[in-house]
Amino acid sequence: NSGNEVPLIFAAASVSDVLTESAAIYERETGMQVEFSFGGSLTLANQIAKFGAPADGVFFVGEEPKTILGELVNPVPEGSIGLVNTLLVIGFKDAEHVGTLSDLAASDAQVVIADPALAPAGQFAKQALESAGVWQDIENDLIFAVDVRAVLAAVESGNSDYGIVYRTDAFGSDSVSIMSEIYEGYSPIIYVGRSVKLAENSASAVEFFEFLSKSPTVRDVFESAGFTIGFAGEAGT
Amino acid sequence: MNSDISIVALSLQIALVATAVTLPVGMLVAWLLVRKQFRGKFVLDVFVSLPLALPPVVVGYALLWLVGTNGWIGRLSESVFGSTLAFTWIAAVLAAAIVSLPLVVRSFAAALAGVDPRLEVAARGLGAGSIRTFLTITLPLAYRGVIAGVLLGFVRALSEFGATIIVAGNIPGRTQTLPSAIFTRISAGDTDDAWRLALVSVVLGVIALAVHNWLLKRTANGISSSNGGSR
Amino acid sequence: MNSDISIVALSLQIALVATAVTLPVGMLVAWLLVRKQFRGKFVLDVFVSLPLALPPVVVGYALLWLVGTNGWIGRLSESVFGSTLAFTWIAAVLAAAIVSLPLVVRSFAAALAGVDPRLEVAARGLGAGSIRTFLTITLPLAYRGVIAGVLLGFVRALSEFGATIIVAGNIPGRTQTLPSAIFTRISAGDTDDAWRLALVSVVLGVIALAVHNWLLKRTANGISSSNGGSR
Amino acid sequence: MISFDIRLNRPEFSLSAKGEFDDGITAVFGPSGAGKSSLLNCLAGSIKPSDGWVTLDGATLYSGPDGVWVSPEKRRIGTVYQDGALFPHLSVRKNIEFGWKLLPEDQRRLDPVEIAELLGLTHLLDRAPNELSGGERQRVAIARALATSPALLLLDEPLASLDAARRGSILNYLSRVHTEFSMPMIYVSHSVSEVVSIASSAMLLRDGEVQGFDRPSTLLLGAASAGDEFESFDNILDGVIGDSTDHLTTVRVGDVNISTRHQNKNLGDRVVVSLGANQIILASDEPKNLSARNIFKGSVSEIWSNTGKVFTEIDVGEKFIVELTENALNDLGITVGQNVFLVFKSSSVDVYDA
Amino acid sequence: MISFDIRLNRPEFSLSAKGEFDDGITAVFGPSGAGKSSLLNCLAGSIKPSDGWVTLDGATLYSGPDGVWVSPEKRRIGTVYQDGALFPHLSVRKNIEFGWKLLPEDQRRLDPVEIAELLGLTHLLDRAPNELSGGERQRVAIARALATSPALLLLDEPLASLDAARRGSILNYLSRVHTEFSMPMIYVSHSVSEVVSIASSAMLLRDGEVQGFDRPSTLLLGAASAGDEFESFDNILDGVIGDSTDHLTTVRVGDVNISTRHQNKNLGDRVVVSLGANQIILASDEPKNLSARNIFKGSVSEIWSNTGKVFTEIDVGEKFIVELTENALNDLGITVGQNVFLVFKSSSVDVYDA
Ligand SMILES: Nc1ncnc2c1ncn2[C@@H]1O[C@H](COP(=O)(O)OP(=O)(O)OP(=O)(O)O)[C@@H](O)[C@H]1O
Ligand SMILES: Nc1ncnc2c1ncn2[C@@H]1O[C@H](COP(=O)(O)OP(=O)(O)OP(=O)(O)O)[C@@H](O)[C@H]1O
Ligand SMILES: [Mg+2]
Ligand SMILES: [Mg+2]
Repeated sequence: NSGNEVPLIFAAASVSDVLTESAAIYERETGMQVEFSFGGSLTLANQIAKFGAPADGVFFVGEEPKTILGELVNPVPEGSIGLVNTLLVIGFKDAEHVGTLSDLAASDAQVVIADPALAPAGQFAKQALESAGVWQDIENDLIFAVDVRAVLAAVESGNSDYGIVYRTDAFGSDSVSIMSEIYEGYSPIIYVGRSVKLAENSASAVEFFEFLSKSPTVRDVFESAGFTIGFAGEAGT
Repeated sequence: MNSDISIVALSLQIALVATAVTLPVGMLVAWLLVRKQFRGKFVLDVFVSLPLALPPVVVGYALLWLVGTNGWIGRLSESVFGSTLAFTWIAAVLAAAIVSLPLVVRSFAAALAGVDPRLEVAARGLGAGSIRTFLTITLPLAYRGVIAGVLLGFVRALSEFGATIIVAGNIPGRTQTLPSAIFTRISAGDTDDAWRLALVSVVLGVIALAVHNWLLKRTANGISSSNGGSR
Repeated sequence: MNSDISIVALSLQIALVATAVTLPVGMLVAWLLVRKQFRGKFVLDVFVSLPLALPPVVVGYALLWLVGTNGWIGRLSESVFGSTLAFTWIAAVLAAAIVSLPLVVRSFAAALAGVDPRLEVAARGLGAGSIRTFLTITLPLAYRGVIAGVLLGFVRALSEFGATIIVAGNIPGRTQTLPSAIFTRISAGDTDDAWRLALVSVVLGVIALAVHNWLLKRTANGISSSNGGSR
Repeated sequence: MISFDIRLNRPEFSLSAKGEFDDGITAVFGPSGAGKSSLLNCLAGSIKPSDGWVTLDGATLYSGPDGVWVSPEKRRIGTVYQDGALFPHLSVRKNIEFGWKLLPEDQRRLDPVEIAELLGLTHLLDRAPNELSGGERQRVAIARALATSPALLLLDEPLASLDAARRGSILNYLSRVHTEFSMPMIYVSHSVSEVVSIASSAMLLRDGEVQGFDRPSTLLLGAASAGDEFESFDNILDGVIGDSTDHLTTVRVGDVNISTRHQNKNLGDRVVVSLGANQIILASDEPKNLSARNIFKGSVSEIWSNTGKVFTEIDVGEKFIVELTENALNDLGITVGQNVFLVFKSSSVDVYDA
Repeated sequence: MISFDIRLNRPEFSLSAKGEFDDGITAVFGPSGAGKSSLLNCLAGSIKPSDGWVTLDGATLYSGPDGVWVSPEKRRIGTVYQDGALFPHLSVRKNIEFGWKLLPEDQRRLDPVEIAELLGLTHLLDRAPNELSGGERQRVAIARALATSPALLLLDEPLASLDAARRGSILNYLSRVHTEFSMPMIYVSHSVSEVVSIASSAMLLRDGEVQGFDRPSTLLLGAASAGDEFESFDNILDGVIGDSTDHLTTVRVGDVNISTRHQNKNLGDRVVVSLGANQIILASDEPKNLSARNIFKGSVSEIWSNTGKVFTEIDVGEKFIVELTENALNDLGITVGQNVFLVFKSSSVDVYDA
């Protein structure tokens, strides 16, 4: 029945490469296929929640998208794989070193973060700055970029001195210097898969997510991209 | 690389079909706007121009409403094809056609309006009906604007992203066009890949422009085999 | 509502300044393309048309590099203003101007090319230099395409999103334009608000179109005070 | 036969014209801005009159009251526009063949190639209209209209920028087409010699009003009287070619044998003869030893004067109108009924195909 | 004075013309497609010749070898184009004032309002060009060029679609402008009477080659002989107005007093007289009781023939050329040296302002 159909999974564009690779492994090992539609996490959530887009599963990060989807998606099953990311403060190559978020706030320099209203990365950055108690201080020096790649580009091109991005983004760039890693003060940044409740191929999506959780090959793919691997239940999803 | 080719092929397919749609529709609308007086003319004018005034994302959401299960296009297509058009390449064609239509209509309209009506009258007097007159006199005389409109429309369709990604998604192999592929690569940090695809876009644009210029010259030559020395 | 007004004001400011830039630049480029023969003409043609062939996001990234510390615009502006232009409203103007330039140039070029060169020759013979001839004969005779080009350019600037949000960001009160505000509202799930702003965009578009039509009619009337009964 | 009674209102001009033109060639003349082109455009359907009606061979083409409007392409009326209105994007050949190609085969009475040949356009067929001289453009416009074998041909000053030789040969060709294909024509012109040589009737327009409709000669006389549209009056007579020598050809007009320059025509050909009223000399006694080849005895049937010019009608079998000065009239003591001699040169006579 | 020696090469046509035109009015004529408009365009700078040079009043306007090219707006040459080339987006008034406004005040010798008045355009000033009749458009084109007070005025068949009355008055106006403002003109026309009445010298072009350059009368004769550009030859003579009665005016041409129709001119006015060679009759004995007002005794000074026409030159103090038929020549037995009488009507004579 419909369980044999190819599921369509709406996934964050930032993990498109690792998911595409995993799908190839999935097909090689099980003969089954999966399709993705990539976009911003919020955009994808809105497409499904507000416009009835035909997604069988979702794979993205952050609270806001989850809130938007609410009851439309199933909870993450126990033991599902999660791709864990952390935040970094990065700086333009000849920018002065800042060690902590307080230093950053004190520097008076322009700081780019992703727009909290547009991208989960922005929400995480905001949480971190708030819990460091520097949000008020830094608010006027902040620039909101559309997404985390735009943050990276703004710093790489020297238009801003500092920015807050995901660890995985910074690893790919050699034209920025890493100032400091932020370990706490924000919700865990975890990309997880969820199936969409009433979707036709919901079951096939679940099958794919299960495969991701079990396959060691897939885990290698994720790790080599810079993610830490976690599993539901471990880190309070 | 293989997937590059299929992305380009799909993009071309979508842009070409969109152009094939906007060409006659745009011509009809431009003709109505320029040569006819009717109630609701301004409404039509606004209607075809709207997509230009709105950010494509909005157009995308509006389209998604229309082709979704609740929109009338959606219901129609569900009863015909058994499914909605959303997240199919046809949705991408729709998106591309709608955003490029204003460019096409505006170019065509300016060109048609510039044709000397006395030549149309002369053609009628020689026995050509209004349709034949349009095809053999008006259209060829408006060629610059027509060719420019087609170029603008085609290239705009080729670079359409905002509306497409909303209504057709970004499904590799099915609806992923060059612009959405570039976006995906950028988001994933694949900058080199992204620039490579951007370069492909540029090459397609240059080819389209070259064809445009060639058509322009060819038509101009057909129209007056030499301009040299003419007062 | 108050912030709505400031968003609209900023959007208009950006679009108007962008139009003020593209109008003369577009005219110059169109004139070069249509009336002059020179080496590198096709390169110029490609260069101004490129932004149409690329998804605006790519244009945005490219611009971000150009205005950055290593880009030539960036170096220039740093030495003048002490900072780069990124994330300022001027960056938004740049983005809007660049994406609308191809539309403007294409419309202008088609219109200029359609002007009967014999009338220009006649004006020269009556003592008008080439610039005066251009301003008093060529330009007025090309009015349809010029007005259409300005409309297309202005409205495109007004709806510009993809490039703007990359190079100018989305800073309420400073660089947040209508399209970015709409996108923000949609992303935040504020659909009602988003639609309201979209409606504002539509209204602005309709006004622009109405002005366009009025200008067209007025100019046409100035050009021939009646067409009735003319063969 | 085309009949019409139309009004056309423009901001500063209104045309009001009623007429019925037979299947001959009708000339329309009058000063610049009189409404000649406007009238032709109303007949052809290029512009819609404000009111009135137009019928061609009995079929209604336009009727204001009844709301009838036959679109121009269905009227079978060919028009040679004053400004040519050639299609700039088509070669001369394609311009000429444009309407011809739209005709059903069996209605193609004239061959475009032949028309082009006769109008001296053959070497220009592959040119674009903007590569033609003014006169060449006019000829293409004529060819294009002729090629559609229209049921009625309208010509709006078609020969204005042509030299006399070319003009003569085209006029000749037009009258041949007229008779051979019984194609009625309406011909707008400012040139007396054109009007007189080609038309069988004429309408005079002035300020949008019809001021007269008659035989060209009669009407032209009136026009001359009314306001100098033309400088002189011409006698227009039907004739038949008689004997020819190397240098002279006799044309029989009624019972009168007129000597003309040698004509390349055949015995018995029907022709039209034109002779300026101011080129005839009257003599009260029979003149002798004159170089003039034409001397005829007749009697004065009428004398009248118009704006300082005196005209006499002399009956020599045919009636000729002769322009005189008051002085000559008095000196010779010419009165109605008196016998006089008409004297004119063979080179004063122009001969055209009928 | 304009001098030129230019070549213009086109795919199927090449023009090669050399000439020097004085500050009078020079007519350029020749068949359709001869290159008349092309020549004018080369002088005005509307088109660039392939090679050669042009100088106006000593200043080089163009020189192929030296790479000199004065752009058209600096040439002070006004052109009345064959097709008008009116600016469609400007009113008649603005068209006329276009070039005038660009003139420094002290160079504005002619007033646009007055020009418009004299060309009968006053009521049309606020119209758009596409609301004009063909003849009205031509007049606007003339007005526009005149208003720039050019150092040289080129007229390309400016009167082709005008009625005779209008034509006469414009010709008159043009010659007045010519003398009053000493404005040299080059005038292209197919109409003999126009050429003869206005020009002091004439150039004949055929197939892009100069076939002659002379006084109009002399040249027109050659043209007639060479290929029927014109149907007849006109005697053109300078004269002075003599006595007038109500109906007749005497014009003194040398020692000969010619009777003409009444002229509205003053005693002593200088005029040009035109008389068709085919309107003069020769008599071997003195004719009597003829209506013809002009009978002069003279002697045959020359006889020659051309394409079947015979011409004689008769010296009656002034020399007149008379066209005869071979038969007349033989019948009258006319030989060189013989005494003959010239006979022509006063209405055969056209009188123009000199
Ligand atoms: N489109 C128009 N709008 C307003 N008036 C016009 C228009 N076309 C022509 N007229 C006017 O109508 C009158 C008649 O014009 P028309 O062209 O019929 O004259 P015409 O007799 O052909 O003159 P011509 O011999 O100069 O060609 C003129 O006074 C002219 O100014
Ligand atoms: N732009 C052009 N390209 C090629 N040939 C042309 C062009 N314009 C004119 N000709 C040709 O050049 C020749 C001369 O043209 P031109 O216009 O000078 O003739 P014209 O003497 O003014 O004739 P008309 O009395 O008919 O106006 C003609 O044979 C014409 O066909
Ligand atoms: Mg007319
Ligand atoms: Mg010419």
